[in-house]
Amino acid sequence: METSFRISKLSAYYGPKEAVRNVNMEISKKSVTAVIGPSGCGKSTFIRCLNRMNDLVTGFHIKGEILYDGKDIYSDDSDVIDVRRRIGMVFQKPNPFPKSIYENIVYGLRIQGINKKDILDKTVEESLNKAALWEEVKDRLHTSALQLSGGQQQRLCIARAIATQPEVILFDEPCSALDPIATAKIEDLITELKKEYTVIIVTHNMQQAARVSEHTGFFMLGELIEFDTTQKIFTTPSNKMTEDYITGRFG
Amino acid sequence: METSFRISKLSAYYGPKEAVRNVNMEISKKSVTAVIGPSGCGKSTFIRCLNRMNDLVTGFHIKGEILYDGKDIYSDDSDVIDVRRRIGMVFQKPNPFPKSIYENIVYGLRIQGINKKDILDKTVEESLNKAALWEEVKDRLHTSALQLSGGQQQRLCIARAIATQPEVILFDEPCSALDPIATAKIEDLITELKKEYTVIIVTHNMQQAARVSEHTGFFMLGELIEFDTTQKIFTTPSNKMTEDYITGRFG
Amino acid sequence: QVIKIDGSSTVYPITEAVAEEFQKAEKGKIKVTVGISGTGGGFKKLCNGETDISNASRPIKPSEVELCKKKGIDYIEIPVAYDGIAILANPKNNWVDYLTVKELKKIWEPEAQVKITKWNQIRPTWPDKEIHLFGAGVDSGTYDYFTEAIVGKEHSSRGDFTSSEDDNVLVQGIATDSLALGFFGVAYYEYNKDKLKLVPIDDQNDSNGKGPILPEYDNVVKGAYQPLSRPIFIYVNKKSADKPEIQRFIDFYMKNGGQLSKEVGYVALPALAYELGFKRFEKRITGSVFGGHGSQVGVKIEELLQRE
Amino acid sequence: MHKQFQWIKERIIEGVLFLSALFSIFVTIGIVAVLFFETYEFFKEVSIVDFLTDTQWTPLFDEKHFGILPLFAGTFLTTIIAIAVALPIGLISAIYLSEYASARFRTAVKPALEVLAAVPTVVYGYFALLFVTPILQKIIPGLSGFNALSPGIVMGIMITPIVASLSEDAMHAVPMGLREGAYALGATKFQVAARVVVPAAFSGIAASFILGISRAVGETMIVAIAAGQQPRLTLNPLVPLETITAYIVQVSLGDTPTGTIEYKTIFAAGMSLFVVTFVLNIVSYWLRKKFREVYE
Amino acid sequence: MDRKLLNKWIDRAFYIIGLSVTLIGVVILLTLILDIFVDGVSRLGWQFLTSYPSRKPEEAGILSAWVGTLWIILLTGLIAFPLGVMAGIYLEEYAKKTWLSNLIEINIANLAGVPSIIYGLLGLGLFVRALAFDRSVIAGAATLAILVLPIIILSTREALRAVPFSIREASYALGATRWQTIQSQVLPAAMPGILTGTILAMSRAIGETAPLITIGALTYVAFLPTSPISSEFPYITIQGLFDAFSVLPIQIFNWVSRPQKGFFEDAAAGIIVLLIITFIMNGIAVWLRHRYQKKVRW
Ligand SMILES: Nc1ncnc2c1ncn2[C@@H]1O[C@H](COP(=O)(O)OP(=O)(O)OP(=O)(O)O)[C@@H](O)[C@H]1O
Ligand SMILES: Nc1ncnc2c1ncn2[C@@H]1O[C@H](COP(=O)(O)OP(=O)(O)OP(=O)(O)O)[C@@H](O)[C@H]1O
Ligand SMILES: [Mg+2]
Ligand SMILES: [Mg+2]
Repeated sequence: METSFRISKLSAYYGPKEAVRNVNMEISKKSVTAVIGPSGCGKSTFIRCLNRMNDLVTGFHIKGEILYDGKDIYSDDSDVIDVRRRIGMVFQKPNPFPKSIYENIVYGLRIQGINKKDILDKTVEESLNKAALWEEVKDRLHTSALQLSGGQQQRLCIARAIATQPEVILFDEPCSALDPIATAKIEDLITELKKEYTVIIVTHNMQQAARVSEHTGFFMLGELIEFDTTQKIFTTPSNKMTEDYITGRFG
Repeated sequence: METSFRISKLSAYYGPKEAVRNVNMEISKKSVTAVIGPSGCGKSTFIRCLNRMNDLVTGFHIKGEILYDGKDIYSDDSDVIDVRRRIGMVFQKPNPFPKSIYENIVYGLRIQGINKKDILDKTVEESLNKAALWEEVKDRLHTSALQLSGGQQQRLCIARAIATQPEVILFDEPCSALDPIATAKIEDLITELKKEYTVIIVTHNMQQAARVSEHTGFFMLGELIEFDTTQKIFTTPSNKMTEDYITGRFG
Repeated sequence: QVIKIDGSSTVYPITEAVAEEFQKAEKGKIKVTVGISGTGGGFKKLCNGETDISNASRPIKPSEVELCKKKGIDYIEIPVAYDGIAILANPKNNWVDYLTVKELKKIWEPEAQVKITKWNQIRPTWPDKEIHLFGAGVDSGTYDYFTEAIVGKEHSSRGDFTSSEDDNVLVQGIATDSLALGFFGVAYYEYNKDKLKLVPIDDQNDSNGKGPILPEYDNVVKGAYQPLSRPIFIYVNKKSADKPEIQRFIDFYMKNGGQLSKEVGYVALPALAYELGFKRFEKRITGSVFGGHGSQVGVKIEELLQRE
Repeated sequence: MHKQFQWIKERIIEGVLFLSALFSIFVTIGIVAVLFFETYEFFKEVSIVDFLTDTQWTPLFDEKHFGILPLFAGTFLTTIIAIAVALPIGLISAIYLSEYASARFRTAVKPALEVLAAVPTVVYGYFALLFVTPILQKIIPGLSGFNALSPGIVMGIMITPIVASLSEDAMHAVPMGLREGAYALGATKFQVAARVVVPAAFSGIAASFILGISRAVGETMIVAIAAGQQPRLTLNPLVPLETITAYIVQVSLGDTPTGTIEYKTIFAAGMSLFVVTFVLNIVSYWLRKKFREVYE
Repeated sequence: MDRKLLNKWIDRAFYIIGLSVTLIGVVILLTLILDIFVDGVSRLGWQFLTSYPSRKPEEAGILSAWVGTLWIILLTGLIAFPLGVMAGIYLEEYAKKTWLSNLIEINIANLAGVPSIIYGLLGLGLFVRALAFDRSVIAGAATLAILVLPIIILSTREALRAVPFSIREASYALGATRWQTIQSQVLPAAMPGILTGTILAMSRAIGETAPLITIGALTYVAFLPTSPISSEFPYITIQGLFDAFSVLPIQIFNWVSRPQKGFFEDAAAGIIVLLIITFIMNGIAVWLRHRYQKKVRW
């Protein structure tokens, strides 16, 4: 399998505080990689390094190297806009724009200069369908996205990320605000997506990790404790800490 | 068992939009009642009626009656401040105040005029312990609560709600931002709490409902489809829709 | 074609009136603007070549003569009216019948500060009550002239009186205070007769009228209301004077200025003075008849103009 | 190619934005340059020690003193009175509008308050002199017809809408979730406002205060009309006094010959005012930085 | 129990205090306006709006003054609004913490506190004299523009700061550039706040007297600036920018300091017109704010 990300000796800092420490990892293309671990262990920090989202946090900096498609995304000649366009993201808290549902979805296209109404309309319907939201909102595409419930908002954000057809999609606990039905749909969608896209998903739900991913990384206190195929991690983890966590024995 | 809430013919509206329709329900004291249902079904709306939290939304109004301890909490001589003091709440999105961790916890006491340092200190430690957060933050009680991770923030909000020792605690998907370890702790805590408090919990996690609650109500499209003991709901639901939802068959 | 005028707020009403009528007469072909930036500010602009004409409530002073010389600007001085300074009390004041110049000096000189605070200190027959003083703003031509005429030295006066550049504010002050005594331009008295009591002044010099005299039209023109009436001026930039529109404007000003200044509450100069003024302009006689030293007290304007 | 273009466009936009921000520096340089030249001339003739320590300001009198202190005292006093009126009223109104009032009431009242800020200050000056002073004279016997109290109060009324409107904006921006958190603990509206919303909106409120104060310091026409024009080293609000700004208009409108020392005083006074506001603003800037609480 | 009652009592009391304090502001406004209205209403009329100033109070009008005010305010807005918003955006969204951006920031906070009369001195020295704009519309507008600039910058920054960071994150994650994020998400969300600040700033500019007195705005002007639209080719002219002007506050200031009673009425009528212009401006702003706001409450 081809490699998408090759991460070596990655450490990440908020000012002096080390949030991720010396992570080495290789992420395959067109597969789902899950990142699990207890709260505060640096999962979000790690995944946000992958599309340079943390560039926006003042005082944040990394050490080490992240190669995407063989190119260092943190090198000087790498274009952060381009990185983010190719590596989409869905966040932990839903963050719809204070605009209509329709405008939320097409925003990614508009900023690429795509304004043809038929393309936009098509994209909106497709993306919302994939995000299992179409039926619920199709009559009110032009009302404010802020009036949706939490779960609806998050699905909207997923639809929005899909709409621009990135190469990689990063999910940071995308389902933490969703009910099981919507969650199942999203999980199906992720399985669908990996045919074309590389997917990396942070989740606190181990069942979810087990269900959707091929590879799983287990983080604790900023360190990558174990990284292997999901099957191995969930059946015969080589690290004691991983096992304890998986079986719900520590904490 | 004594009755805490007696809800009759409750309908709730956002302006003209009906979000909850004709709910009848009786909630027992010192037990855990779970509210489940798909996204957007009105769970949050329902639970926010119980402590008149929705009074803050302009255009919101209810029909029907909610008796708490035999008194109509929406009657003219009922005191909304008092209602909220006796019926605490933890929200879906963590909402710590932009103050120190310590000040977040003691806020509820301070507004009651309690300012003695030893009482406050004691409360802070106890509440944080119960919320499984003490170990992580005890060295930085006076740093801003906004620097905590999402999960830590939510646990802080739980600690904050406990600190004022209400009679009822409403949880609106309190664990949706938490990892399994913290979730387990909170579930333990809820089991602990019901010895003294009445607990109502909205959750999208059916396992959670099954684990912690004595009674479960299943909502769909604003209606209470079925309300019974948790055991009955999860083993022999009388309604087809409940069964389908529980077994993950529809959606 | 715009004629730019600026300067004293005291002269402003007259020039405004002239400008208004002039533009009507010219059917709007020549535009006139009039600003208020004070006599000092006006001279600064004139000497910078920013304006054609400057309104001045006092003759030009040495530092301004210097400034104009530096910038190579010559100017023609033309008096346009008299401004009388009125001495006023509250109508409830029933003891003040008149004041002599000596008494005024006693009240206003710097030495009086803190010392002269009661009416009976001025004349023993007057009540043993406080005296509350009001005066034109210390940066106004009125104040300049008042101190020169009464105390004998410009800007030399006590400091503990209430002053304002806005005479309406003073009207208000005196009208509501029964112990008040103040001075300001006579035009403001004209329009507030019901609220104020005008005090006649005796300069104890019988050659220009015997006994206490009021600042009435005849008295001022005759030079009997002494020493509290002063001429006010316009200064024309000599370079501008060659423009036809300026010539027409000055011509108009000299023909109608007397009538218009009466209308807006000032005292017109004798007709001869306007003729002489216009001649000065025609002949382009530059410089000040006051020799560039500022105010002089008790001068007859025709006499000055004829010196040339 | 498109990317290249986009990159260049971004840089150009950033450059233009940067220049706009830099423009403010040019404004300051302009102010300092304009003031400095004449001030320099002024201090060639007047010793800076006299300027700062002499207790009399009489440049327009025959016997000249150039002590700026009386003008400072006047400015200080009127400002204190104004902010004593405006800060409480402005903040209370803001809290009321943001936390208590119905949306309809707010949308009706806010623009009305904003109009208060638009009434020309000349009008306020006469309002102080002809309306407020007589009323105050009935309450406080011995109050002089010109005094610091009346214009101070009216100035306070004038800056209240600034404080109220900007503070209200800042409070309005506080996330609803924070309020809910507090209400759920049984807080009253007042407690939510005072202990959660106000601290969370602190930086915005502080900004509105600073704007209000600096407006009071710089306000000219009200004090020029209603405070009298007697420079006096006093903190008694009942007697006439003069502020720095009032002095500057007095001379700008007056008959003082240009180029003289009297004329230069306005630049020296202006420069002092500039320096004082500069120092004040830097202090408040750091204060604001220190207290600012960031929320998301 | 006591405490609960006390809290409730405080809350009630505050409701009443808050309402009355807010209403006091409105009542003062009404008193002031009513008083002015009574004085000036008799002079209001077509003749008043279409006449030039005159020595006779009953013939005087404010044509040149209100047209001048309109010119000045439009031009001030045109200069200050884009400049202020751009500077605000730079400082809030772009500037890194360098000594220069710190300096700019402190400097702007400081400029907001510089008394208006000092801007007058600057306008006189820079626009009127150095740039030789003379006392033209453009000199007045430029002076007022730099006067209101810091206020617009500050309120722009406050408004931008109130936009949640998660909105920016969402946009960046879709591959938006910084400018795209600002232009299409942050700025629209912040617009209500920016507009409020700008309106307050412009309201201030419209009533400002002292700096215009200092730059020497004219009192008697019996003509209008050249209209920007002309009947001859090229149909648009900026000649008007360089014409002399007067504005309402100056005209009012002049009238109130005249001795004749009639001018007091003219002044009152002038104030009414000034207030009406402000009302219209605020009305437009409220409408704009409303259009943008669409219930944005995070
Ligand atoms: N902006 C920030 N500044 C400083 N510290 C931060 C910041 N964001 C996160 N941290 C800290 O970095 C550590 C890792 O945080 P991170 O958000 O990556 O955890 P997480 O694994 O995503 O947790 P959760 O499951 O609760 O979302 C935590 O201790 C957190 O407090
Ligand atoms: N403030 C509001 N104004 C108008 N409609 C609202 C408002 N809040 C919620 N709704 C609507 O009311 C319905 C019920 O929403 P509610 O938030 O109670 O659902 P929920 O069951 O809590 O969903 P979730 O599991 O996603 O949180 C939804 O259709 C939602 O769009
Ligand atoms: Mg996280
Ligand atoms: Mg919900």
